This record gives sequence, C-alpha cells and structure tokens, in this order.
Amino acid sequence: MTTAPTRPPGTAEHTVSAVPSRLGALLRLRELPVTVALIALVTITTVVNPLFLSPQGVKDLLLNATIVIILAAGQALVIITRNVDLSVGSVLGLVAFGTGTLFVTVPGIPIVVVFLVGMLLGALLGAINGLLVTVAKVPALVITLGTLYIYRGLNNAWAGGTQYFAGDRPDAFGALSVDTVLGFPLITLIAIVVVVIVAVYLAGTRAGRDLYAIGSDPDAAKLFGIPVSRRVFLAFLTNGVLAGLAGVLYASRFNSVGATTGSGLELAVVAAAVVGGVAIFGGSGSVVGAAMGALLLTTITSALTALRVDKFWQEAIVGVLILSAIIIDRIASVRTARKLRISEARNV
Amino acid sequence: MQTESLHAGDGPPRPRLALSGAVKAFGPVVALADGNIDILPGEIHALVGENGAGKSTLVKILAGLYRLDAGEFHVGGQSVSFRSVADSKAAGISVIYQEPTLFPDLTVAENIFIGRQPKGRLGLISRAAMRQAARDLFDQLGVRIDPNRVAEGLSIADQQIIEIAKAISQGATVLVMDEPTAALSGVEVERLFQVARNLRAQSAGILFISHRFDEVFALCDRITVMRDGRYIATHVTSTVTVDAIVHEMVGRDVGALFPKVVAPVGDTVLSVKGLGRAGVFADVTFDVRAGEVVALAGLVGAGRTEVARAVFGIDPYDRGTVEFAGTRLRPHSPKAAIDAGMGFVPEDRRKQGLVMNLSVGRNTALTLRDRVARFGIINGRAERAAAVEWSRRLQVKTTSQEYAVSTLSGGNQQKVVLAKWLATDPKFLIVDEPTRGIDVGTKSEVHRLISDLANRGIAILMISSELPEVLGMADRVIVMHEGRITAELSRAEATPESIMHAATASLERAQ
Amino acid sequence: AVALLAGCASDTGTNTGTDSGAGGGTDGDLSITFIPKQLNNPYTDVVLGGGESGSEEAGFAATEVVGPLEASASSQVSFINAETQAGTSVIVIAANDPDAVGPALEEARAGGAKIVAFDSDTNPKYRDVFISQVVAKDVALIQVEVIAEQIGGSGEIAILSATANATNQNEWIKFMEEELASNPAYKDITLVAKVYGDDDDTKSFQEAQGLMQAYPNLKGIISPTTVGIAATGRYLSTSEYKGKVALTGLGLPNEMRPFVKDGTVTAFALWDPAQLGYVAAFAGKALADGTITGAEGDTFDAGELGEREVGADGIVIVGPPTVFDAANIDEYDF
Amino acid sequence: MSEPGSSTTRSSPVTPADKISSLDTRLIDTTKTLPTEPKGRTGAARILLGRDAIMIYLLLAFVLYASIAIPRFASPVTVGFLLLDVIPVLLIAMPMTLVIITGEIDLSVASIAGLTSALMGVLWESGLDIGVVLAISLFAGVVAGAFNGFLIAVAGLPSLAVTIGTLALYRGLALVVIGDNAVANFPPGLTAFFTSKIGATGIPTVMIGVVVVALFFGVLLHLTPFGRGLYAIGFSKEAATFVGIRVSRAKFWLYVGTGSVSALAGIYWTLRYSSARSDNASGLELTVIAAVLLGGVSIFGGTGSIPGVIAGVLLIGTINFSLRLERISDVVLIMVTGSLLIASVVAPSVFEALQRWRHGRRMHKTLPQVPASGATSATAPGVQERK
Ligand SMILES: Nc1ncnc2c1ncn2[C@@H]1O[C@H](COP(=O)(O)OP(=O)(O)OP(=O)(O)O)[C@@H](O)[C@H]1O
Ligand SMILES: Nc1ncnc2c1ncn2[C@@H]1O[C@H](COP(=O)(O)OP(=O)(O)OP(=O)(O)O)[C@@H](O)[C@H]1O
Ligand SMILES: [Mg+2]
Ligand SMILES: [Mg+2]
Repeated sequence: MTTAPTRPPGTAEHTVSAVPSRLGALLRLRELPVTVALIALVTITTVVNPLFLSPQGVKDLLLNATIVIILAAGQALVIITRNVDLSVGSVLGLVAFGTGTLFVTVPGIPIVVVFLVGMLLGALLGAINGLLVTVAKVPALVITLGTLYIYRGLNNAWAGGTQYFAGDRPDAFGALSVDTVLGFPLITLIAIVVVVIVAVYLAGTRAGRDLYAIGSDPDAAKLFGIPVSRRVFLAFLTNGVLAGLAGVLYASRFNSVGATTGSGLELAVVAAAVVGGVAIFGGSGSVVGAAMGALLLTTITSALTALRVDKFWQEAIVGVLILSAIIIDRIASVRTARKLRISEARNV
Repeated sequence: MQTESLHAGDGPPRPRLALSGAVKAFGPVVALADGNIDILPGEIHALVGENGAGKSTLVKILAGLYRLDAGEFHVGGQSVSFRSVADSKAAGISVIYQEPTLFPDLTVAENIFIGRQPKGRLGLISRAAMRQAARDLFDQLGVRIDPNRVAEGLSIADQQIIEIAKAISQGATVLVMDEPTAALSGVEVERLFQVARNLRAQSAGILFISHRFDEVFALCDRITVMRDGRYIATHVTSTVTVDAIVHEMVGRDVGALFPKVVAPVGDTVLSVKGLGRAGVFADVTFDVRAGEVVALAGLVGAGRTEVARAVFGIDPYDRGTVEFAGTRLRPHSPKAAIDAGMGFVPEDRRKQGLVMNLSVGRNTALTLRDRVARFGIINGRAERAAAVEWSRRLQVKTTSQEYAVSTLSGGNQQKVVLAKWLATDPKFLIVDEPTRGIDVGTKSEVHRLISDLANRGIAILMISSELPEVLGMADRVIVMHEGRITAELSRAEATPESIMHAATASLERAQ
Repeated sequence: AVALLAGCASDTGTNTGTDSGAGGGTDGDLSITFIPKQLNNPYTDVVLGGGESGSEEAGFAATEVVGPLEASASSQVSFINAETQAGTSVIVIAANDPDAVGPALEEARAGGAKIVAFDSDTNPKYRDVFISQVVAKDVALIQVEVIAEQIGGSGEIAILSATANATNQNEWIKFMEEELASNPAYKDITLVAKVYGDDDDTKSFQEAQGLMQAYPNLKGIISPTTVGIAATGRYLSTSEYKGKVALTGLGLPNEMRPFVKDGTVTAFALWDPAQLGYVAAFAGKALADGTITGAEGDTFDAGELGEREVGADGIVIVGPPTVFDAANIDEYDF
Repeated sequence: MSEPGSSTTRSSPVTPADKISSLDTRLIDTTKTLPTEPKGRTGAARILLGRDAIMIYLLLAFVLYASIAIPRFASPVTVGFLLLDVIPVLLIAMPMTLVIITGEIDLSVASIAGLTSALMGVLWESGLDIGVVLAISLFAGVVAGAFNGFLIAVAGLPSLAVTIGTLALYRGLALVVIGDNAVANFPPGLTAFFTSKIGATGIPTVMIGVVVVALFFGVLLHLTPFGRGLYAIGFSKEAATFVGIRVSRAKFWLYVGTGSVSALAGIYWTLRYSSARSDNASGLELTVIAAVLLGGVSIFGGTGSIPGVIAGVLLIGTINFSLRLERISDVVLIMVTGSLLIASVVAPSVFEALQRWRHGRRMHKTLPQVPASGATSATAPGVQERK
C-alpha cells in the first residue's frame, strides 16, 4: 500500500461550504413554511375583514388552537420516535367526560385536583398504549387504532346518553377559557408552557435527543444501547398526559361532554404535526412546528368563515393545505440534498 | 512495543475481558457453540473465521446485545452478566458493529456523541461544544467531515470513520471492531491502524475482526481462530503463518486463491461511451467483451459504483450512451438492463442485494419472476425448484429455503445474491466488491465462479478495492480517480504500482 | 301533558328491554323497536323515555331500543335489517336520511312489520304514519317571532342548523325564510347566513364563532337544534357578544338553564319530547292491531294524551311547542 | 421455458443452458459438503398452520358458535344482510391489502367513495344517462387514485401524510360537488338490483362482482410476477429496484387500484342506499384498515394475504351482525374490534416470547455439560494454544 497522502481524496472540500450563514440556517428551518403560510393567511384575512384580528377575534383564534396545539405537541413527541398515537381523540373524550363527572359527583372539588386526575387518567391510557407498543413490540399504528376503538367504547359505555354541561361545572373552571392575561386566554398560556417545556426537552436534553435517534433508525438505536423501550414508553405516556390535559381543557372551553366528545380528532392532530414539518417516519421535526401546524389548521377554518368562503369549500382547502405542506417540505429537502451533493461533488 | 506490554511484568497480565464456553443459539441454529476469547490490556487481538463462524455473534455478546445461553464472562476479573448494551458500555466496552449504526437524521457530531452530549448552561446540551469535540476527533483521525452535516447520504467509508470516531471518543478500555476495514481503502485503513496502535499504547485492549490476512498480520498481536461456532486456537502472530491459520479456519488446505484461467475473448458485449453525470463522474468510456473479466479499480469514493449503477439503470446519467450487444440500452431502467441480459451483484448486500426478511427461496427466485410465469401466472413449483437448484449449485448453507435470508451469515448471503443472478443466465454481470466481508474459503469459491463464468463467455465487470483480487482476476484493469478513468491497463501492464499510481494520481494518464 | 313531561324525563334508560306482558294489549306477543337517529344523545333519551312508557301502556310484549352511535345516513340500515330478521311487529324510526333507509324499511314491511316514523320523517312511501312534534310551520313561526322581538324587529340574523340534510330542520328553515320574506312585520330583518354544526358540540361552537366574525352586524341567531343552541349559548356567554347578540331556537331546558339565568338567552322553544315517543308507541300499537292503516282521518287512542287523528300524508301532530324563559324554565326537568 | 413439472432438482425449468450447470460438479468437490436440504414445512402444512389459516378457523368457529347460540342466525336472510353490509369494506380491503403489503397506506379511500357518490348524485340529477353517470363516477375514482399515486410514487411523498391530505381534499370536493343535497331518485330497477339476492341462497347478486374483484387482486398478489414484486417492495424498496422491479410504477398502479375500487364501493353505497350524499362512507377508512390488519397484513409491509384479509373482514362483519341480532349495543362491537385488532398483533409476539422463554430454559437445562467441555479449551485460552 502506498503511504498516506495528508488527507484522503474526496473529502477535501467538505468543510469549506459547511459554515452556514444565519439566513441559510433560518431558511432551512422545517417550521418556516408553516409560519409563512400562517402569516400570509392572517394578513390576507385581516385585510379583507379587519374584525378578524379584533381582540375577541384573536382570543377566539388562540382558544380554538389551544387544544389541538397540546395534542399536536404530544403527537410530535410520539411521531418523532417513528410511532403514532391514533387514540388521542378517544383519550381526550374519556378525560373530558371524567372531568364533567368529577365536578358533578364531587361538588366543590378543587380545580387543581381535577387537572391532576385528568392528567393521571390520560397517563394511564397513554401508558397502556406505551406498554403494548414496547413490551409486545408491535406497530403503534395497529395498537393505537385498537385502543382508539376500545377507549371510545369505554367512553360510550360509561357515559351512555349522559352529558354534562357547562352549567354543571364551577364558573372559575369555565373562566379559564374566558379570562385573558395580556390578551392570551389562560388555557392558551397553559398550552404555550407545555410547548416550551416539550421543546426544551426535545432539543436540549440527552433523553430528548434519544427520541430523534430512535425515530431515525430504531435498530441502530437498539444496537447503540439507547433504552429504546423506556424512551418510547415515556413518549406515549407523555402524550397520554397531554391528551388528558387537553381533555380537561376541553371541558373548560366547550359546553357539553359526553360519549362522542373528541371523536375523529386523531387525523386532524396527525395532520397538524405533519403540516408543521414533523416527518411522519420519525427522526425530525419539532413541537414548535407541530404547534404552528395546529394553529394554522384551526386558523384556516376561522379565516375561511371570516372571508365568507362557502363552507363547502373549507374541507377541500384544508386538504390542499396539508398536501402543500408536505410538498413544500419535500422540495426543501430535495434542495438541501442537491446542495449537499453539489458542495461535495467532484469537479467533473 | 506491543510485545513489551504483553510480556512485561511478572506473571501473565490480567485480561481486560475474558469469555469462555460461550453458547448462543437462535431457535434451532446454534450460532456460537463454544466461544472463547480473552483480551489483554495493550494488545490487539484478531478474531478470524469463515463466514458464519460466529464472530459477530460473539461480538454482540460482548456488546451486551445478546445474553449468553451458557458460558462465563469476566470483565476486569469480575464475572458479569450484561442485561443491555448500556451495561456493556458502562463496563468500558465499546463496539463497532459489522453494519454501521448511524442515525441518518442526526448531524455527524450528534451521531458521535449521542447519549453523552456535552452539557452547557442550565444542564442543556451545548451544540457548540459538541461540534468542537467532533472537529477535534476528526483532526485526531486526520479526516475532514463537516460535523454539522446530517449523516444521511454519507458514503460507507465516511460512515465507518464516524463509527470509529464514536468508539474511540467513548474512552473505552476495550474496543471491539467487527470488520471495520471492509469498506475502507488503503489510506483510510492505514489511518485506522495508527489510531488502533495509539490506543494500544494507552493500554486499551482491542478486538479486531477482518477477513484480510495482510491486515491481521500487520496489526495484531495475537490471533484467535473460530470454526463453526467453536473456538479452535489462539496464536501469537509472530509464531504462525497465513497458511496455518487458513488451515485451522477451514479445516483443510486451501489451494490457489485466484484460479484465473484466461478465457478466449469474444465480441463486445457492453460498450459505454462518454458517460457522465454532473458532479459524480465524467467522460467514462470503456468496453467489456464476452469472456473477459474487466476490473474497475480505484480508491473508495472514486465513483466506480456510481458508474456501475448508471450502466445498470439504477441511476440516471446526463451524457453519453450505454450500448449492450449492439443496441442502445434505455437509460434509468434496471428492468431493461436485466431483460437485455445484465446482472448486478451490488456492494451493499443487506440493503441492495437481498430482501433481508424474505425467505432464501424467494430471494433466489426474485429475478426469475417473469420466467417462471406462464400467461402471467407464476408456476410455484417451478419457482421453488429453481430456487432449490441454484442454492444447491452455489452451496448456500441454510437449514431451509423458507428461512429469512437475514438469518444467513454474510458469505452465504452473498452466495444467494450470486445465485439469483446466475439463475437469469446473464450475458454480462457486474460484481461490485463481490468478496467484501467474505471468508477465504468462500472467497476462493467466488473467484473460481467468476472465472468459470468468464470461461463460459459471460462478460464480467468487477469492482474491487482489493488489489490482489484485481490483479488475480482481471484480464484488463480500468482505474478510476475522482470520477474519471485515469488508466486502462492490460493484464500484463497491471501491477500494484501502476494501479495505485493511477488511482491516486490526478488526471495525467498513468502508464 | 306536563305530568308526562316531568314524569318521563327521569326514565332515560336506553337499552332496557322492558318485558311487560301486562297492560291493555289484545295479543301479548307484539314487539316494538325504536331506532333513534343516534344513541347516547340527551334529547333522544327523553324521546325514548316517553316511547318506552308508551309502549308499556299500549301493551307491547317487548320493547327494544337499538341504533347507531353516529348519525350517518346509512348507519341505521343494518339495524332495520336485524329487526326484519327478528320479526319485530312495529319499527319506530327517526330517519337520518329520508331515502337511505327506504329499501330496508320496505323489506321490513314485506316481512309484516309496521313502520312508524317519528321526530324526523322518511320518504312517506316507506312508512305508515309519521308522528310529528308539532306543525312544522308553527315551530318555524315561533322562532321567528321570538327572535324578531328580541332584536327589536330589524337587523341581520343567521341560522345555525344541524346537518345540512336533516329533513325536519330544513323544513323549518324553509318556513322561516318564507315568513321573513312575506310578513311585512319582518321586512327589516335580513337572514344573512345559514351554517351547519352537524349536531356536534365543537363544530357548532366554532360555527357560531365564525358567524360573529363574518357578520359584525349580526343581531340574532336562530338555532333550531338542541346541540346547536347550547353550543352557541356557550360561545356567546363566554365572549364579548353576550347580551349583544340574541339567541333563540329549540333547546332542552336542562341544557339551556344556565344561559337563561346568565342572560345570554331570553327565550327558546321546544315541544315535549317525551310525548313524541309516547304517541309513536300508541300509533304503532294501533297499526299492529289493524285499528288504523295510516289513512287520513284515522283516529287512535294515545293513552293519557287522549285521542289522536292521522292528518294528511299520514302525519300525526303531537302538540304545540312551549316557549321557555326565565319565568317558567324551572318548572321543567328534561 | 422448459417443462415446469419435472421434479428432479437437477433440471430446473429455468436452467437456461448447460453451460452453467456443469459448474456445480467443480464446486462441489472443492468445498465442504452441504447439509442435506431439510424440507421445512411442506406446502400443505404451511397453509394449514399459517397466520391466514388461523383467521379462517376463527371465522368458522365464530360462525358455528353464532349458528348454535343465536336464534335466527343460521338463515339465508343473515347471509344476505351480512354480505350487503360488508361489501364496501370487502371491496376496498382488496386493493388496500396490496397497498399495505408494499409498506404504504391509503387513508383517502372512504373520501373517494364519498366523492364518487356525490358526483353520481349531481350527474344523475343533471339528466345524464345512468350508464354515462356510472362511467364518469368510476373514472373520477381512477383519477383520484392516480393523483394519490402520482404524489406518492412519482413525487416520493410519504403515503400516510399524503392520504391524510387527500382524505380531507376528496371529502371536501364531495361537499363542493353536491353540497347539502341528497339525491335519491335513481332508477328503481338499478337500486333494486343492488339489494337483490341470487335465488333463495340469500347471497346478494352484486357479490358476483365482489368475487371477481377479490379474485383479481388475489391472483395479482399471489400468482403473478407483479405480486412477487410487491412483497419485495414491502421489505426493501432498494433491493427490489436492483432486481428490476419498477417500484414507482407498481405503487402508482396500486393507488389507481384503490381509487377505482373505492369508486366501485361508492357506487355500490349510493345505489344500495339509493342516496347520494357527500358524507357517504365517511369513517370507513379506519374500518377497512382495521379489517386488513386483522386479516394478518403487517402494517410495515411485506406480509399478508388476500384469503386472510377476506376472513378478517367477514369475521368483523359476522360479529357485527350477531351483535345486532342480539340487540347488543355497538359499544360492544367497537370494543371487540379494538381488542381483536390488538390481540391479532400481540398474540404472535406473546407466543414468540413464550417460545423464546421455553427455549432459554431448555438451553439452561441441557447446557451444563457444554461449558464443561468448553472449559478445557478455555481455562486460559491465551496461553494454552501458544505453540
Ligand atoms: N471527491 C469526492 N468528494 C466528495 N464526495 C465524494 C468524493 N468521492 C466520492 N465521494 C462520495 O463518496 C461516496 C462513495 O463513492 P462511490 O460509491 O462512487 O465509491 P466507489 O468508487 O464505488 O467505492 P467503493 O465501491 O469501493 O465503495 C459517494 O456517495 C460519493 O458521492
Ligand atoms: N439472529 C439470528 N437468528 C438466527 N441465526 C443467526 C442469527 N444471527 C446469526 N445467526 C447465525 O449464526 C451463525 C453465525 O453468524 P455470525 O454473524 O456470528 O457469523 P460471522 O462469523 O460474523 O460471519 P461473517 O464473517 O460472515 O460476518 C450463522 O450461521 C448465522 O446464520
Ligand atoms: Mg460477522
Ligand atoms: Mg463502491
């Protein structure tokens, strides 16, 4: 063998183009498209209908998004590990009905206790998902499709025709979704705190980074010694807690809770995460993106109404929006890949 | 210096790690029947054996990935029973697996430090510190890879380098490397050796697995031989010869490794003219004739695989033509290539060569889908018969055709790949690193096979990073460097010097 | 009527198979099955409560309640099929879609079953009689009247309905539109929008909210569906529009009580849902006995509600709507 | 090809020429001998013990149980009602099986059925001939499927995300097309045909068409080169490409398949219920996927079969109808469906774990001797062999 030249051929140019400009880094953010779309949407709608950004309008927008934001944050956590949780709508329903029941059966129960019980119930349901996925090692899509049905069935069996109404709950509880601080409704502030905590966990802790590694290549993660089962279980558990929190907040915000509360929410939540740039096969994306996705999807409904767009068009437009989000993300990643190829290409 | 550290002091040094009587079975398959190894501080210990001898299984036991069915395992004199990879890591064992374990979505730096990221303010991960640490590591290894880049799309060689960086950065007292050099070229191998010797000087124990004897003898202090899942013997390197080791591995004598018979050369089968793909390769022109073995040589990353992929239609190309048996081949269509009579044994067996979860039989018959069908309906019996027949001809070692091909050892997997292409009766076969990760016995079989195929009029394009293989097998050698052909050498002209010159030198033609 | 109203409301079991051979029936093996639009719906539960006590009084040997969990057009068909196969004598159905249940009902009739539609009609050719809450026009007019009064006779109003294809709601809306257009007293009122909350709490809530944004000058909302009016009430009571935008429609007193008390809603209307089920059971009995055929002018005894007459198109009217307001709402419990 | 029936291992039907077959003699004597090829499970045993077979036994057992335990169950009327109910799921499950085997998914199927239904309503009301209406509606399904196929196969977007998007888009288009109208006045002869039965068997006449569809996809998957390719794609796209399987093209056509069959299901739905509405078949996608997964198809791709899926669909349908006959609430049905789904994936892995555990115990029981023999060579492996 010939003696080594100072550096291997072919790796010479790598570092030169590698110092990224701040702008470049900003443009590569996966959250960018959804943010731009959101700003554009709000701007256009406000120009046409100034009432859209009235204090009440803003409050409504935030309130509408709050519950989906919390669900999307939890879902992002799960999707990043290359799993998915379709049972969130059912979990939310069960917890929301449980909240209603608590207030009625235990008069004068402190609101904090209700929150804790709701999140605990969510944690339990999430833990069941997590256990089935990690211990039995079966695909999450199947398991959570199963628990979607089972939890919904439990909700139906428990609630029957009973519904609890806003009037059954203390005013202070309902006030959480009415009162504002600096224009932000209280429950929205809760959602923001949740997103910040989860975001910091994902970006800044070793365990959080492990989730990305697991989603990126689960087999490699196992070989590498990352406690895959424990991390994935925790992701499901956390998602359950957040779905539980969302369930309690649902009961605060909306009028009635009963057997069908929250049904059909699962695909909307997954869609929010996807629109926000969370890769459906795990490994990349962020909760901030997912939260933006949730905000965008809920805002579009309000915007279309405010623009007096025929309501029959709304669902179709939501569909187009989801598709555009995926396509934009794809174009962006193809461009990055191409750039990478060009920057590392041989001079031929 | 190695001998010093081995024999210095009074009495034998205590092994860093010792495994004895290890047994590991997967259902009916006993992968490891009697595994023994001890690794001393400050030694590089080679583990050799045929494909399927149980080397990787032993490695995975050391890594804590598999639990022993029976046997004893001591680390630092203490009996241990690892329950997880984390236990093994905590005990100071760091492993580079045979298959790279990078996370494609994470950056290079994060891949190295995952689970041990340096922390900054508030106990959160400091990306800057992590990047800097990665740069320092790469400087130490003498390579330049952008730590900010995602791992997705890295070449196999770069991936392997990152694996090595990852392992050494863990500061382990025992470093286990399962065929780390299989994807590396001479330069990189040499650098890896340097790193290994440095670690040895710091009295780490290293277990090194390779099928290349030149490497084993150049690097290692002791050699342990395994056969059929059993421990055979351990030798101090200076006291044995290659032939003796090979004899122990195979259980018999192995004759000439490269039984090249020069076959009569026929008409041009493949004619590539001015082929180019922006940023990848340019101006590639060559012919391959019936009965001829043409080797495509060069360093890893020279673009040989890319050319082969374009010729076979996996990738598109921007310029030039590929003519097959006189007619122009439709670009970017493997099906067209196969229909015309081409076959392609790719370099990455696990990802490209085989559908790992599919059974041995189905894999073998996968290329015959259309041929075993009549009026569009597959004749299941013919399909099975063909699979059995070709497995038999290539002596694929498997208990059942129904087993997933992933349960076979590397060499047997490679035989399945070859079987599936030979079954199509190709006129032209591309073999990309056909003996990568394959033991001596099988290797010589594969060489014999290639040579025989050529004798029977099949044109062969062989890509290989092993010079002895190129020199032994090829009728003609085409050397590539940085995406261009830098030399075309006849069998007589091809020498290690002329090839290496063309492979490393720049554009002026070496002759 | 009030006695029944209060009495039945507490009895809201859904899946209870009441086996009461007693009562005044002629032959003891007649069976009746109620198929509501959807199970687990509070309004439905009140209706079914009336139905069950009616069927017991009328002398049915077996009473069943079956139905889908979600109110889609086709979801009732397989329930009808199962009843056909079970040989049920009377099927009482609130159709989610007037036509989708048609072929299945015809098969049931061919098997000898009598079909009573209630609450929401099927295509008339598929049933024997339809038990209607009230005269459709009366319901429509009451709601227009209430809203007109609350907004002072002029301004923009909107309608928030259930699903876009709900038969009964659409009929009421049609009458409302006609009345607004023809009655000079309403000439200053403009109907600016019709939106649909699909009888889903969340959706209705957001539709209400959307209306506020899209129509800043909106003075009032009519929501002729119990889910819609409650959700709208909740939105208004938690927003700055409380007390500024009037709301009326059809609602359950128990659901609407807080909104009436806090001033979001002044008045709303509804008939007695329990009576609906009650009369339907007696109509079914009369059909099964052969006392009536569903022809115009047929009369039958409806227990404590006295004698009822089948009107044009086989429609039986149960009773007038009641208007609930702060003064009387506490007298009702359903 | 030469005679496929010849059973001697020597002359494979695909042995192209003797030029390679003479290699084997040389190879055999150069290296160690091959262990004799054990047969594994024979064909019959494999079929009788496979995952699909279990599903079929389960179905048969349940039908038997229902016939005995549920009055009125065992009758042609049951067959008719039951089949009429499962037909849409059964139809869509066929191409869905193929899609999931390639490792993809299609969530937009129910929306395509809804869009088809809406289109039918509008076109029929506009006075077109019913034949033309059917043709256009079917074509719409083909286009909708092709659009999915384009985005997934050609543009390479993830199918789960894409079809969540088109789930909303197609349902939205259905609303745009027909709005809140419902069209009901289809030709009575035609709607009657869709609920008619074959003689006294109770089997709906349209089942003939369904059987044709099932046969088509069954043969396509199990007996054709295309089908072989699908399994390979499901496990590894890249490896499939290397053997000349046209991955994108195959996927594209599969989505055209789900699109067109969903359109058929939409047409069936419209005419069976004689009601064209925008919300027809909504929510059906999860039912179909649940049935397919219950039928033994792996969500990761690569495994599954049409007979298994048919058994899965029929099992859920039968349980459903039995519960209806017993007047047990749908609450129970959804819980049973959920539990079955989970059991169907958890059971095999529990079984496997059990086997591993038993194996482990056996190893530990039988092995004490092995280390003893190993110990001789292992006492000091480093020293002992130094010659
Ligand atoms: N000079 C270079 N600069 C940057 N990247 C390079 C260079 N040379 C090669 N690469 C990259 O390295 C990878 C490996 O290259 P390629 O597969 O062509 O190597 P090869 O000659 O086939 O070697 P082998 O088959 O031995 O791995 C490719 O992805 C290519 O883009
Ligand atoms: N997970 C498994 N299940 C079943 N059999 C296995 C498994 N892993 C390994 N084996 C079998 O165990 C034997 C030893 O395999 P191993 O990978 O240890 O060989 P090796 O010596 O590393 O070979 P190579 O040089 O080809 O890498 C082989 O026969 C292989 O087929
Ligand atoms: Mg190995
Ligand atoms: Mg290569």
